[in-house]
Amino acid sequence: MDKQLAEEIYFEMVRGRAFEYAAKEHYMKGEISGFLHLDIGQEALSVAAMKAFGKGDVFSTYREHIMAMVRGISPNAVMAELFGKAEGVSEGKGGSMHLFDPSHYFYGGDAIVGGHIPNAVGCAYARKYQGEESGVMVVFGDGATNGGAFFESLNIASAQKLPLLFLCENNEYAIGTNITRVSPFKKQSKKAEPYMPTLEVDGMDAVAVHKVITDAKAYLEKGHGPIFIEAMTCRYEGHSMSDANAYRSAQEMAQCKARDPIEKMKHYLETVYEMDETVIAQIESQAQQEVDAAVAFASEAPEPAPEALYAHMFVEGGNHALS
Amino acid sequence: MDKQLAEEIYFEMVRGRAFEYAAKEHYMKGEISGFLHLDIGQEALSVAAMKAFGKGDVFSTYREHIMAMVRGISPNAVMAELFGKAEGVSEGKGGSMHLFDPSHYFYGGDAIVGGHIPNAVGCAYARKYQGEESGVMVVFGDGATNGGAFFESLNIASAQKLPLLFLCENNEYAIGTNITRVSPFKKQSKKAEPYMPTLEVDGMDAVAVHKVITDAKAYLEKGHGPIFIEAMTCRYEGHSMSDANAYRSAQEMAQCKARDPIEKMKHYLETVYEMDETVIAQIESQAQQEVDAAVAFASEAPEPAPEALYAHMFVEGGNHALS
Amino acid sequence: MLYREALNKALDEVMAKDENVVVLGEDVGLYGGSYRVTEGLAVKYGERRAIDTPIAELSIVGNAVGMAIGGLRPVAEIMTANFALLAFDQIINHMAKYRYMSAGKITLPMVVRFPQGVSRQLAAQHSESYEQMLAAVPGLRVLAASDVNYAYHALKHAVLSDDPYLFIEHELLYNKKGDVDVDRPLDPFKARIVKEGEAVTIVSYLKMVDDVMAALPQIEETLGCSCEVIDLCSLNPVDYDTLRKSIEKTSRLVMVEEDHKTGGYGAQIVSTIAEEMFYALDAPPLRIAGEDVPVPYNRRLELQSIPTPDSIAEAVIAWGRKHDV
Amino acid sequence: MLYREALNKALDEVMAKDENVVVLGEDVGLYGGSYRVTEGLAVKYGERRAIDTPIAELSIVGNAVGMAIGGLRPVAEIMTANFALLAFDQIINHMAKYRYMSAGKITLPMVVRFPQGVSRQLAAQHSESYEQMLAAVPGLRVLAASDVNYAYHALKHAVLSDDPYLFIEHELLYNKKGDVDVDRPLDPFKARIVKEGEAVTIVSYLKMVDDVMAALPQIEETLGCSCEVIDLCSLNPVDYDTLRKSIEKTSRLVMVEEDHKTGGYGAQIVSTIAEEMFYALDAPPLRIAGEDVPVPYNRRLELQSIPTPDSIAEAVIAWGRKHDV
Ligand SMILES: Cc1ncc(C[n+]2csc(CCOP(=O)(O)OP(=O)(O)O)c2C)c(N)n1
Ligand SMILES: Cc1ncc(C[n+]2csc(CCOP(=O)(O)OP(=O)(O)O)c2C)c(N)n1
Ligand SMILES: [Mg+2]
Ligand SMILES: [Mg+2]
Repeated sequence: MDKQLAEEIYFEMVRGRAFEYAAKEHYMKGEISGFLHLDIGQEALSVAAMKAFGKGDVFSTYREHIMAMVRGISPNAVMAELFGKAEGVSEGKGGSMHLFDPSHYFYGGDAIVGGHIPNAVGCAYARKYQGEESGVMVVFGDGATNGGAFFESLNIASAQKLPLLFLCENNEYAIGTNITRVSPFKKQSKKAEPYMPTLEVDGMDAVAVHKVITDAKAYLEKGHGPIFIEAMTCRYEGHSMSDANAYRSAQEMAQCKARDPIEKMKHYLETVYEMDETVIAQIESQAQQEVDAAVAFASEAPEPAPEALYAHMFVEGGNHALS
Repeated sequence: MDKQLAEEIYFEMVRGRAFEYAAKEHYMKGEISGFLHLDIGQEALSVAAMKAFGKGDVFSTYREHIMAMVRGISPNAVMAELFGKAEGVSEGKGGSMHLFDPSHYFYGGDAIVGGHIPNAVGCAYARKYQGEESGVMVVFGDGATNGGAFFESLNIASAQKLPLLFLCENNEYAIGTNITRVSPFKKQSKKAEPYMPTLEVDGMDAVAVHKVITDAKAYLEKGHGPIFIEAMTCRYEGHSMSDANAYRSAQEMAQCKARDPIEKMKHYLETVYEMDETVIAQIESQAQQEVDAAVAFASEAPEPAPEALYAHMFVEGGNHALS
Repeated sequence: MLYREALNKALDEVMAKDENVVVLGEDVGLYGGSYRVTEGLAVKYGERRAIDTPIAELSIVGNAVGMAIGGLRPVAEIMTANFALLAFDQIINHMAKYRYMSAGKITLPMVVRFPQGVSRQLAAQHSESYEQMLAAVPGLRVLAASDVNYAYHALKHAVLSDDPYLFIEHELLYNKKGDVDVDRPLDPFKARIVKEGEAVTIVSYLKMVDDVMAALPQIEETLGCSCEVIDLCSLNPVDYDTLRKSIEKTSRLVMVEEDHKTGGYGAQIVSTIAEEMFYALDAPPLRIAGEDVPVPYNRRLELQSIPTPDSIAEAVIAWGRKHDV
Repeated sequence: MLYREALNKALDEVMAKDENVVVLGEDVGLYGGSYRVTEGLAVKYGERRAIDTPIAELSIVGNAVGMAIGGLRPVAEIMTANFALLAFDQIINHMAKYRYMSAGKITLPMVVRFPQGVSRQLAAQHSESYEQMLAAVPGLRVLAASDVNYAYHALKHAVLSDDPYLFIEHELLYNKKGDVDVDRPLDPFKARIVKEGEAVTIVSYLKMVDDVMAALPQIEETLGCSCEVIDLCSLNPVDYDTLRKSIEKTSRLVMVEEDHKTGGYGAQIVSTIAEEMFYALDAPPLRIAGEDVPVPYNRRLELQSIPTPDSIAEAVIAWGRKHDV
């Protein structure tokens, strides 16, 4: 990976984590509410996968703040959404779980586990139909791989040879339930094996993630059909702010944090590009500044007007022809 | 297979086919209505699988007349149900697609493709919980293997190591759509491979079916978890009486009928047990007599009383304790 | 033209006009659709535009949502209403909500079509109606075609609109005959006055409109009055203007629907009129609907479980006599 | 005792009594349930009886149906109502119909529990209510617990009954306090008169009962009248006897529910009363319900989208003034 890209990825990871900690802080202050799912620990995945996937369409879950920002949605618009403000990316109507921006090929932000996977399949159909080569990536957790929507999607994507990248973020837990207690496998790629090639990657290693997604994207562009990537990862916090994380031992948490993705990327920059402390400190302070600015922006942004309640129900004059 | 069993199986196959032709005839006369799905061509499967599975619980689909009879529900009660009569096994409320009789461990008769598979999983859980060794068999078509209910069930049955036999009757069609057009595979056992052992059998060969189900049942009883059997078969008629079967060529139909399961079983009896024409004719006439009697019974049976409309909604006095 | 031919013609025309329009569903392609609504489309437009799907209703609707996000105009067919239950998550959590949750950033030009209702002895798992549930979901337009001309125009409208539509058909209407006036597009949200009258407003939709019309001679003759019969056409939004005008004239409301009475769709119409036009009513409103039981297979019981021309006439006449119509 | 503790106690007691009772759902076992309703059950009765399931709602209910067929008494938990949409096929096509379709040969002693409603900024995919849909399905008993004592007794009843029950909870009620009178079982199908009164009958259920009670002082003071407040408790069947008696006394009906107004559950109550007690009503019935929009995330918009004590008081007072209450 070239130096500039490595620096960008590092920046996004650091900014992402700072963003999440800021969200946590303002949730505890009561300025953010609802379900807030932090991506801390999983930054390598969220950042490097988005970077590598380029312009293709991305469908994701409720744990999507960092992905949304890497796709190009400004931290201001994301933080303002968490604050429920009119200048949030979904104008305060969606909140943390529902960030959408088609102009950045980013479609959420879905809070029904697995529910967005069939949507990604349909979009991949559209892209193939249109002869677009960019393809579609759908990101989901290990828990989503037990649901019917996921399985139907493997089958259809394979039967139709759709340009769809399945990216499973396997953090081994669905809220408090370890995946091995409700699935016969620890690695969920087992489930995709009959249908498509599967690859595994260390989800804590941004360089590795970037490489595997780049390769997968090239595979999609060849028109061979879908591909499945499983990234083993680990979340540092509870499932959402309402989860005390009591089901994981201190030892398990320590093992998990020993694989820290930001430390790993920093080490990469230091060893491969001999990046020095000052540059790294600069990146970190720039990231923190942007997050602070986002919080300031969100705090000051206006509440939606009462009329907003009824806006965006239907397209007005949306018929391109009646005859 | 011993002689008596072979004769029984042959008898049930012949009776089954005669029953289905009688149902067809009376459908055309308007005495039977609704959706009528005939099992002609698939008798080896329906008969030998039920015979081999012994007392275990069976969950099936709308194409279940023959299975119901092999399980011990009388042809009279099945035919009367098709006629919608009060003496039908479901008292005229269910019709062809909904034959149930827990006293014969037979639970339908479900008309939602794949919908009964999770029910079978739950029943298998109950049997394991109760320490019952008999296990559960669920029968479904190739078309059902593309739906979420099927996949969720593979995963749960495997994770929980449930005594459940998945029997896929692969007749290559879901109504008018060939399975290879909507699934990446011709053989659907591919889908079960990550989860459990899979076996394939010629579904037109009753002896082979009986053997594989007997072996599978023994496997279940060892407590190893679920097993998947795929039986390649072929239906002779349209999907239901409203399907003209126009999507299969004369050639395809001829190939299909060349594998006739009843001829094959007859040949087995003739060659292995030197059964002669007279015995076979006797079996055939006995079968036809029972079917004729069933039709006579069904024709004469009374219609349900008008009050039946409101019966069987809830269990009356069904609380075994209120304190 | 037959009702199913009118639907087919509508699809054919929009597909010819806009290559973003695709149809998808079980057996809609080579087989031509269980009720022949999509007949010929695969041959004419290819299998990429008349897409045979596996039996996976959740995906049929879920994929349609994704196709719409990707810029197509999908028209999904669910073979029978009962199977749509498998897609309720996609219909309600996704199709109906993405636009609102994204503050209008996502637009879903899509239609989900399905036939419903009691046909002929298809039993409980193939005979239900779900407008009660689906017309209550904010974010969806819900149309119900009882008339051949309406079916043609309304389906075209739905496909060409940028909003998500549910388009409800009835299994017993596919062979209904009627004329289509191709040159006069109509407003799909406007209720249809099937027959004018003075004394009673009878509101209905889908197949029950025909049953009401069949019962009408007996009702009018026996009660010696004239009834106005209204076909709602659009179940969400409802054309309350037309209802209001009619009830102002007649002062009496009868609501007829095929679905189970408890919680049925008609409750909304009756309660809205009771709330908003209480003083205009000269008699209690009457609701005629199906029995609160799953639909039985036996033909007599089946007919007992839903309104028929006879039972409609009987109920309206008894009510009319009691309340001096 | 807290509402969630009362539910937990009910489950604990029936599990102790009958080893056929099992609970199943996402995180109901080791984790103790997202709202702590199943806390401690896995430790006490083992993981075979407090079963952690994968995220597969269709299977959760579908498996429960099969367990009941197999002789168990499953109590399935769906984490939030919105996810129950994934199980609608199993609830409506299977759980509600097997008994009827089999002419009583199959019996399904089972319960599906879920919390629903607008909590605090959970947004459109986590804030809905489905009693409108589910209480309209023939073959299901549908209970809605707003009261701690009722919650305890009704849940026990549902688990011990041989019929299939839906048991609806509200996310904001779990920490509600109340007394449980263990020794006095109650009839779960009987509505609860929360407060007696003379001038207006206010009908509600689930959390709205509390909001009505909060609005009551202002209403009664401003209108100078007393209101009778009824908690329906059972949404199917409905205790129309209790409603009838109350309305005979008050001659006025107000129906309050949290769900979207169009097609909402209250429409059925209002339409039934309009049909059957038209002449007993001295004023048009009033329905107070949520707005017809998906539930937005922003707190102000969220509160704007549902009835609150203030908006209830305002609406009842305006209506009362207009109609001389
Ligand atoms: C259909 C559905 N069921 C249940 C939930 C509640 N829920 C939200 S997130 C979650 C766990 C998901 O785990 P996983 O897919 O592994 O993703 P992770 O949170 O670990 O990233 C559950 C059960 C939901 N949102 N949708
Ligand atoms: C959920 C659902 N979708 C669609 C249907 C309509 N339908 C009935 S049978 C059938 C084909 C099933 O094919 P398969 O599973 O292969 O069984 P076969 O009829 O070949 O035995 C379809 C699509 C249904 N009954 N249920
Ligand atoms: Mg996870
Ligand atoms: Mg088949």
